[in-house]
Amino acid sequence: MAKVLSFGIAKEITGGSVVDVPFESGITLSGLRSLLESRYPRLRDLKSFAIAVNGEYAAAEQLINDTDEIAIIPPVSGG
Amino acid sequence: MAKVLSFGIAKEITGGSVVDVPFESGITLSGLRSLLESRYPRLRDLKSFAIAVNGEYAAAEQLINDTDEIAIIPPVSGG
Amino acid sequence: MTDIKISESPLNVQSCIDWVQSPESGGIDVFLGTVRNATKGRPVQYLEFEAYEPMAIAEMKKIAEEILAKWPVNKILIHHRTGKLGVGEIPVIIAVAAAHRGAAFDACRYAIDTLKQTVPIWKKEVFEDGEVWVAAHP
Amino acid sequence: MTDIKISESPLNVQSCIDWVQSPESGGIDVFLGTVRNATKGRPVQYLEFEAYEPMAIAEMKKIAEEILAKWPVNKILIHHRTGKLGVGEIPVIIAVAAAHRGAAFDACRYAIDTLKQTVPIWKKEVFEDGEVWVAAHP
Repeated sequence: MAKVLSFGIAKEITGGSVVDVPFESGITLSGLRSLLESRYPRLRDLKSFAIAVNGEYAAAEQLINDTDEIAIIPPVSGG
Repeated sequence: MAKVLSFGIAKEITGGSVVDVPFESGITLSGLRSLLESRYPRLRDLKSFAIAVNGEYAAAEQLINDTDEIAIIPPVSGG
Repeated sequence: MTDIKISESPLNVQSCIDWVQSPESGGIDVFLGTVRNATKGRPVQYLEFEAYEPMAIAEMKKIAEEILAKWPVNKILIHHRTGKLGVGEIPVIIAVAAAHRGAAFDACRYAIDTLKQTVPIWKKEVFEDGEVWVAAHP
Repeated sequence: MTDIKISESPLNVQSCIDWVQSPESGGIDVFLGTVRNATKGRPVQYLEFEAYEPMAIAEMKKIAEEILAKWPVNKILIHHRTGKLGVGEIPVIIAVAAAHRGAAFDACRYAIDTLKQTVPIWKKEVFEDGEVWVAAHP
């Protein structure tokens, strides 16, 4: 179980700026991505989304612990 | 005879911001250029210089009257 | 030197310019984003900006560091606003001072182009009859 | 719309930006020239700018008109100072507002590059031990 931050459109899809998502520590980022997509299918409608781990864009093979700060990053649009 | 304006380094070369230069109306710009260069030889030391007629850069073949506003334009360096 | 900030309060252009100026600089390029009154002809009422703040600050710092490594510039400032912004307000100011203008222009443009690609900030356009998270959907 | 001016008084950045801003614009690029403290390592005391004013105004207007013909920009401002300017002072401000930032950057850079080639304004650098008309000699 970990807390997942979400922002922008992702916040509307997950239903809150912080949601609890159950997973086992040691999952890969791509494993977590699939898990999030099945839990929140509307994430698949986005142009794309990234996952940040501890405030950094993370690579697909990176291993995630449930103590990490995880954030769903939908397409950014600052400026 | 016409009044010739000069600016920047050209003002130092001709000795004033307005100088009288004798020439016949109907001279070409390139004729006037030669005349100015022989009257003020240090103009030849410049990187380049243009001549403006009535506030516009003028072409070599343009004919000049002594009622035109003539200006010696040394290399510009605004900004 | 870099000055990176996210703020809910209006950005002050003059104080940003004052900060980047220095006796070693001969040119400053400043980019201001401003809220337009319409998107594809549809009147915009206001924008709402949201940031994942610590990460956004970190990503903006990365942009500034990259620029310092890549171009001979003296100072870089990137300020971004969050919250509701009406038409004409300024969501972002980027100011770059350099000895020579070419580097200032190149770096400033790189900064805003990269910010729009990497910095976790999102904007929602609010219209009379609905709202849209910009760039969210294909 | 264009705002072209030559002035002996200090230029005011904020009022220039206020002038170019409009609800139709999403981006403003501003270039500020600033007086550097040294040229090739030689300390500069001040610069002195001289203009052939009516022609300089006409040439700056030409630049602005060319830009309006060439890029989708809404407003262009070019202000240039004359007289003595100390280190850190601003000889030139160019501000361009456009719906989209690419045109604002391109037009602003074109404006300063072209101004430096065509507008009859001259600067003299004054050092402790002499003075030089910039770019005059090969």
